[in-house]
Amino acid sequence: MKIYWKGFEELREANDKATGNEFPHELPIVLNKQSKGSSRRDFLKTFGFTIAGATIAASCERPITKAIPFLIKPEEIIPGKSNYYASTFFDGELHQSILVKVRDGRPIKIEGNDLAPMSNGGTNGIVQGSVLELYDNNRYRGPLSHGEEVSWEDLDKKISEQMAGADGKIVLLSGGIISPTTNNSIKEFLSAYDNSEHIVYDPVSHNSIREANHQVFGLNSIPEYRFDKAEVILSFGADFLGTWISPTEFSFQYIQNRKPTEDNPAMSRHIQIESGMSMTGSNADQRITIKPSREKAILANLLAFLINESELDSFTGKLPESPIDIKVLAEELLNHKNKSLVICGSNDTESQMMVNGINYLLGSYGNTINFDRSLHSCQGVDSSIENLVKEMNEGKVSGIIFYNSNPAYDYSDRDAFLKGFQNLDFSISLSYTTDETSKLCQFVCPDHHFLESWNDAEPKDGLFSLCQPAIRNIFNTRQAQESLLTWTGKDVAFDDYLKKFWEENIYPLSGSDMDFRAFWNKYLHDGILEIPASSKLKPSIGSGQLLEILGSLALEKEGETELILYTPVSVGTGKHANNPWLQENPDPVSKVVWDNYAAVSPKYADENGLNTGDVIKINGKYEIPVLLQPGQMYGTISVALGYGREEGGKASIGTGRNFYPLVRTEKGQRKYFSTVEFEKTGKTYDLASTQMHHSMEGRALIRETNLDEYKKDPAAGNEIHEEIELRLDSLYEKHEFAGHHWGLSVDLSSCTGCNACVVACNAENNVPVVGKEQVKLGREMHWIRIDRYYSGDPESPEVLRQPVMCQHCDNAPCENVCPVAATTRSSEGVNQMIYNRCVGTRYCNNNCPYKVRRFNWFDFNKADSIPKNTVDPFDLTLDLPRMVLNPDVTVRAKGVMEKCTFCLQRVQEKKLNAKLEDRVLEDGEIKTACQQVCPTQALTFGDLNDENSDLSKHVRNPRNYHLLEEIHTLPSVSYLTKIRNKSGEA
Amino acid sequence: MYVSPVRETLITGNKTYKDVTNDISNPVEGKPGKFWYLGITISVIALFFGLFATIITIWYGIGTWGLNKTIGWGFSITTFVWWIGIGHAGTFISAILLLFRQRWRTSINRAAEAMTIFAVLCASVFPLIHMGRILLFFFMFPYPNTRHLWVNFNSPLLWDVFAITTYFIVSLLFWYMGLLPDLGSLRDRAKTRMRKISYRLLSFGWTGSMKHWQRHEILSLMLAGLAAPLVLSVHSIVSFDFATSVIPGWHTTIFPPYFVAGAIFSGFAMVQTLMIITRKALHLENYITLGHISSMNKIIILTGSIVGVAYLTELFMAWYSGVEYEHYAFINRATGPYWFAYWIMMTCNVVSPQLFWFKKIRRNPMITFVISIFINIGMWFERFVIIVTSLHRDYLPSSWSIYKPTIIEIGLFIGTLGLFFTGYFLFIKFFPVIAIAEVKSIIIVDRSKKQVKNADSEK
Amino acid sequence: MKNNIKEDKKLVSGYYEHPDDLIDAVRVIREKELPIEDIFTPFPIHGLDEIAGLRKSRIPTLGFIFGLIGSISAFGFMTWVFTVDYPLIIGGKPYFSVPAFIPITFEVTILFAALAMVFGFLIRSKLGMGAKNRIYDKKITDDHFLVLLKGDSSTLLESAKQVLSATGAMDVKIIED
Amino acid sequence: MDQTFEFKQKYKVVLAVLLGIGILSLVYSIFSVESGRIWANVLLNNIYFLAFALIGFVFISVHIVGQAGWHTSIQRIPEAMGSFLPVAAVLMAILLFGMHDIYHWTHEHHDPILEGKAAYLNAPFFIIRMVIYFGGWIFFGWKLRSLSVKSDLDPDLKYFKKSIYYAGAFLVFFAITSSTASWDWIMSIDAHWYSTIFGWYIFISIFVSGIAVIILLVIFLQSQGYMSHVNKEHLHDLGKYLFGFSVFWMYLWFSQYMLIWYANIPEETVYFIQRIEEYNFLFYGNFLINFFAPFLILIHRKAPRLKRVMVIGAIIVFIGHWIDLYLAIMPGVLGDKASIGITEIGLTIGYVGLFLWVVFRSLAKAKLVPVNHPFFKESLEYHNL
Repeated sequence: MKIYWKGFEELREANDKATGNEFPHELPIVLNKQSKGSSRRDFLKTFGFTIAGATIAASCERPITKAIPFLIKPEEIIPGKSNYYASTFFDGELHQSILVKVRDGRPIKIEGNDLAPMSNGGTNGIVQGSVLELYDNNRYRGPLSHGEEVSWEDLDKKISEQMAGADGKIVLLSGGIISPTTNNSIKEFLSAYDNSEHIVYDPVSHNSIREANHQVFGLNSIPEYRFDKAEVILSFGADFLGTWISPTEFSFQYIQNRKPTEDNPAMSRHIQIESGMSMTGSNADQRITIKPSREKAILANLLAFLINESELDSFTGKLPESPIDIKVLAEELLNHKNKSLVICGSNDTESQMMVNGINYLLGSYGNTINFDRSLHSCQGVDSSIENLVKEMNEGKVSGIIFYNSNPAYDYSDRDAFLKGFQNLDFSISLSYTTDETSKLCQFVCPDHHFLESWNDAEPKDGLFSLCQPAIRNIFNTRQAQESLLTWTGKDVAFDDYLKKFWEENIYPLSGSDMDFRAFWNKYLHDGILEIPASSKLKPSIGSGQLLEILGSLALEKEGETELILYTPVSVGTGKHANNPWLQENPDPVSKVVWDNYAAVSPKYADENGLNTGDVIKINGKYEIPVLLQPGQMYGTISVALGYGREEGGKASIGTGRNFYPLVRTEKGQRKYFSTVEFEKTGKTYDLASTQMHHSMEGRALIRETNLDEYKKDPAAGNEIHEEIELRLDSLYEKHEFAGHHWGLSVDLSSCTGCNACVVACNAENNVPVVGKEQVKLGREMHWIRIDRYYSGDPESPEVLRQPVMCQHCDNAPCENVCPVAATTRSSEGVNQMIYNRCVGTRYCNNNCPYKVRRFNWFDFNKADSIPKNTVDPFDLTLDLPRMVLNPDVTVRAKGVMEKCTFCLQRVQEKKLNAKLEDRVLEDGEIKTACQQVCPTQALTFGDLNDENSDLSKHVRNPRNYHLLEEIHTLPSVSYLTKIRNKSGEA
Repeated sequence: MYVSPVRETLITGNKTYKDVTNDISNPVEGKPGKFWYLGITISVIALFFGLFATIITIWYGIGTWGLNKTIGWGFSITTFVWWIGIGHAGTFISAILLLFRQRWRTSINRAAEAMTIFAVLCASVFPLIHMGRILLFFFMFPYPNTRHLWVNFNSPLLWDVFAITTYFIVSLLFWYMGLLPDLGSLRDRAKTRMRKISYRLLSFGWTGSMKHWQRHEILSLMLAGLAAPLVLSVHSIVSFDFATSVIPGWHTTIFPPYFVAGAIFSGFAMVQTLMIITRKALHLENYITLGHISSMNKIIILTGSIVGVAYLTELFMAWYSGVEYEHYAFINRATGPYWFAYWIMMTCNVVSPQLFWFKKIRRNPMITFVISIFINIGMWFERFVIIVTSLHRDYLPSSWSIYKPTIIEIGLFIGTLGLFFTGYFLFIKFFPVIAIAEVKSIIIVDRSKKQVKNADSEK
Repeated sequence: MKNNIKEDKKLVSGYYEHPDDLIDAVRVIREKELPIEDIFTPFPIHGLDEIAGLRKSRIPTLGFIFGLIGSISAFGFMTWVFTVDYPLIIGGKPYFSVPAFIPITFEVTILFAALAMVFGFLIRSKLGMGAKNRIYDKKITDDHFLVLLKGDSSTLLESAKQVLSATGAMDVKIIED
Repeated sequence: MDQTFEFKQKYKVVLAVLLGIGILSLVYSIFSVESGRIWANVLLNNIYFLAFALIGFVFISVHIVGQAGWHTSIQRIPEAMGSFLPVAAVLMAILLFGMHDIYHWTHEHHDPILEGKAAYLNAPFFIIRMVIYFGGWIFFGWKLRSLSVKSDLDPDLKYFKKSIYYAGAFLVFFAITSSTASWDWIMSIDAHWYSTIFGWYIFISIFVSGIAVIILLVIFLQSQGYMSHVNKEHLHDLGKYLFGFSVFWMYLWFSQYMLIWYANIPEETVYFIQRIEEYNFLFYGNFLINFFAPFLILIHRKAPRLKRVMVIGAIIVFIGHWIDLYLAIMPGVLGDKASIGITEIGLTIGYVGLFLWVVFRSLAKAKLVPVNHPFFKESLEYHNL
């Protein structure tokens, strides 16, 4: 047999020790078992996977014995070159249009789709991490019946019998669904069974917004928010940059108006009123802390003030006392009438109604908020699951099909659910991976991972996004929709079903003049179809309605200690808890990884004798370690949801604690705060954090200024830059880089600290996950980190952030000291690390003033020649998760230093492309992984030698400076000063 | 040669040449005492502990140590510098004191040189073991290879490789060349076959011919002439490991001379520690007299004060420089999380040797012994302060971190102590602890051979 | 001290027990121009080489030459590697970075000089592991100062014995090999 | 042996001429060159000749504390050198009038770095420190000298024993003040710049030149028929000092230069950049003349035993370290406008005249050797290995 090899080393190794299996037995690859006729894509997938396997084997220093060559090479596949397929990510909460990077048959990276109007090419950490979930060890390998492996046919038979014989309700309990085709298939399914119902359940509910809009405007929808059009943004506890509704979209919009230039020094003003320090709050120009129970009071006062200011009405009733002076706030908002935006994160219809009123009075509708393209996510109605559980306990439900929902974990009254579960005749889980609910279910009919699936999405009215498989299903799984259709009695492949649905429903809508085939191919290629917004909805409020809202307010009682439950930015609501990349992605504010914790304000902690690491017991039951969180409201405790999974794999089980049980339901609405009691337990617990020191110690690391100052002097805050530049004399000539001189610029004003870049870098560069214990020791391996500092009063600090990666210094202190010359300068000004040459003295890292070098303390990647010494707490070195490795990037062995390479492989790829096409490399063509992912486009990569490059323009910007420039390291990475808009601060 | 009567007698007990041979050879020829067996047993156990730690380190990786992304060197390099420093006393005694014609060195130079060899051996363990990929240590040498790669001659760590290799070789040669006549002595006194054969081989056929002596003497002088700048260079190069950097607390120009002074300081402390035990255990009080102890203590005051002045200079300059990073580095040394290390260093290295200004203390073996131990500890902490305290809080506060050693690192440290003392115990068992021939050359035996007038002394 | 003494070579030996006795005796022997085969002492006696008429050792010259070779080759090699063979940009330093080459140059200089001198000494003195030099008196390494005079002819033999006895030497005897 | 030096008329004439040259060139300078240059030269020579006085006492103290014997035969020469101390103090006091021209930190400024240093770099404290330095030095010098002279009359060992304490205390005092004084007087000229090794570097620099002056004086006295007891062995020792400390000076020079070169931090490199760019010839010349010249001249074993070689070596070192100080002072005071002309050479000649006058006068006051020193006899029988 012919041997395929990719380099001399491999060939030699293959010959040297032609032992071992290329495909170990554990990898269950079943080819062509499903008979649906083999399409061209199937063929690609099959062969692609073969090559993928070979590549994985190769990248893991395994000997190659067999590889099957292409008999006929598919035209679009060139071994060693990546293909990108447009697709869509939607996990029930978060939607994003994406491109899947498929290399030799396996998806290895997700990029944002530049055509997508919502994300504009950005993605967030969860989406970045989702590719790893494709290769989750914890996935179901095939259908199960009572825990036993069965064939699909047998299982379908059993299920059909069960359903046919159901005397009670059959409920499909799903997560959010925004796919019209899926909805159609569900509709068909429901119509096949009389007593069936579809319930949408969101673990973290935003239902009150729909409810409020419904009550106020008669529109049961979530409008489109336009942060880019707002000059003043007032957010009540909504973490819209991190987790609220559509954070990536909002981040992009938000930052559009926050990149002041000398020509246009305009910038929005962002005021955040919240209890815990959220990522969004940490970016605010002004941040006001309150107890969550006081939010309504402020809203009411604000609304009343605005009513009274307007000609509409006047409110004379009694108002609850506001904890803050709302007058200044209101005046600021009024000064920017039609250009302000008020949002609220609370799941409380009254609050949302008041917000609607405020926005209405401020003229936001039609300007910063509109209903033309309302959002389709967050459809879950809180009361429906309440009813379901009630009915389950009453025995009215025969069976539930769990589709992308996991109430056994994230439903607050878990005991009631479990009790009701006993009464079910049958239970079916469509989950593709083990979770708490699927473990309980009789039948498990595992869904494809979304990267293996056909699907579509309509995140907003008239905005469609297609989802296509980037790999043949790895395991014996079946797409959930197909399962439903099968049980409906339809034997149809979902891709055909999808195509048909589009041909019949969406193609006509689009008004396209292409024939459907061309139409389909185009939008499958693009991934995005946008149909012009249909109507111009202008909501209106009757005059008495506002007073009515105010008049019937039900105020919460202020508690001594109030608990706030929030969704963490890095891990989300818990669905992705088994993703080690996400678990090790630090919280944007606290920098804690692998845990949730009780955030307490320093002063409150002091008064209660608490310190970081002390374990407290909340409501006598829930133990959790304390973290002193500057900026936390006094008298409140914030705890993240999404942790403490009991099933779901190594990375999630036992990581943090489940606080869903503390979600409270009031008037059929789930509330994410409550008054609690807590006591010290005397126990302590070590939280793992990637940053231990939180003050900049007065050093000019992050240079910031206020907009007013900036308008006067664009170099404001950065005055010392020029002074230092003048002093940068050297004892020797600077090396000139004749061709390219790569550099990177980071706009500190734009960085929101979401850490998506960290996950993207992990995925792109095969950065190992080290686990909680190693992070505690300060050994995380991230090549890029976002430093976060606090300044000012610990009770209400300002937050500063700075992404730091290898600075690629021209005078690199690290290079000088490596005894074996394993780190040197490339001819293009990149500080390169030669892994093969590295002997691991760590001298370079000691000498690095930026401490961006990362050492392989253990054999994290199973790339070592010594057996049985791998430190891999999450089995990422098993063959399956290894499929995610980027074959362009070497996997580093134990004892080797590594660091940011400026994504050299990307630079090289684009350079080669340009060379092959015989053209000059264009500016902006090369994007580093961190740059590409960034939802706010805070990073710019380019050529310093090219005077016209965006990067060079940044470097010439008076805001530009280098980190620690006074020590003459001459970094290629530069920063633009952070600008805040504190003008008119109350 | 005239010797002033004011001077103190160097070798007491009116020794004749024969006495000298007997007294010094006896411990080698007799059976070792209980103390020796106890000592070597403990040392070998410690050595094995170190071996265990070594295997664990190589097998699992440097992760078994307490280091992290911020602190790349901890116990290992601290101990490396400590051992190298200790080694310097031997060379200082045999080279610089030879050049300065300090005759009292003859009683201690042999043991001190042996100590140098073992100390350098212990030291060289760490640059090897601290490498992440120790099996590739040969990358450190500029050998021709298929990839045409050379090493980085700009790296202080590479300078270290050269410096330590040279230092080890030259010290070994110096020590062994000095041993030849005494090994000849042992050979000629050997009774058993085993001893006869081994000492014959070891003594290289030494005859005592004047031609040998002539060359031997000039060789010693020349080697001393080379070793004197070498000893300066080695610890200077070790200091370059830190001083060439840009890390506050590391980058300071005073490091080379200050490290050298510190090295000699710590080395003499270790010599004191060893000599005070050795003279007692081997009954060599007539050879290693209170005068010797006092002389060494004087060097300890001198070098200790130099080190003290250097500490103060650094401290002052950190303030004077006006560089905030420097400011902070020094405030952090004294008041940060590792304040104890700083104050141990200050008390042990600056305060405790000042006691030697008092003649009574200077000439008291017990107190000297205690202070020498303090200095050994203090000098270890000095390196700890320089390495860990500077690294753990450098430029970017976001990366500030804390270092705690693990049992594996401590095991390596203990292992090298084991190696050192095993070596030393074997040395005192099989080699003459005092340079027999050299001592003979400084005592003056009356020609009547009956009554011995001895004298001679320092100049 | 010769290893392979010729068959018919005769030597006269006698020892003293004090260096001053020896020095006096050697002075007398030199005055009488008797050929000295060798003198053996337990420790180096300052000035004996001059009195016995030994030439100065050239070990320092050897050391100097090899030191020079060491420094030139080390500096030259580093220069060649960094400017000709494989120039690398390291930390923005010039390819030919003299200050950085100094430490290694110095160390190699010392190493070469030391090795050359030690091996020079061992080779010239015929010392080394397994060297079989004749030991004339086992007490030389203790407290005997032995003088070995040539006694190639009988007259020489006689006068040698005489002088030795006259200067107070003990155990005067003829040694044949 | 019991000789006493006689300050003959002919010496006085020569020295007066030298002094005259100095005064004339000073007068010339006042009319033709800027005041900064004159003051800088005064500072340079003040420090340089003060250094000889100090090194005289350091030399004695080190040997006393180290219980050496050989130095006693030349001990009176460094003692006499020390007698220049009070004169140097007066000269330094005069310099205070030129502070403004030399030290930029005395100017009105709004420099945050200098403001940070103001607690140390301010005129009153500067003067107080200067008074302390001179007070201490003169006190210890006077004690050491008088104990030594007293022992000539009274052979009691108590003077010897006392001198050990004074020598020790002086060394401690000197160890600190030599560093601080060099920071005050030299390093603060480049007020932003700092280097921790600087004090020790200056100390070794002046120590080598002090040894050179001792050698020159010994050989001069021998040529005049004095000090016949000083033999080749003593000269050899002095020669070894000259050789050894020249190498040591190179070591410190290299350490400082290489470390700053290596780290390449602007606030440090600025010092060398200015010197390399504006004083290129002297900068490299300094290294050659102070290291390579003595190294090559004195490396041979026999060289230190030849008086002529020693004189050449000592004179080169004397000039070399004057240049070393010149390089430390001039760029900071005068920038690129410094040169070596009548002012520099003439003033130095004048200082030589003044210095020798004081030294000779002092030398003539006591015996040329400390006859009652307990180690004096050892010194006479002294042999190098």
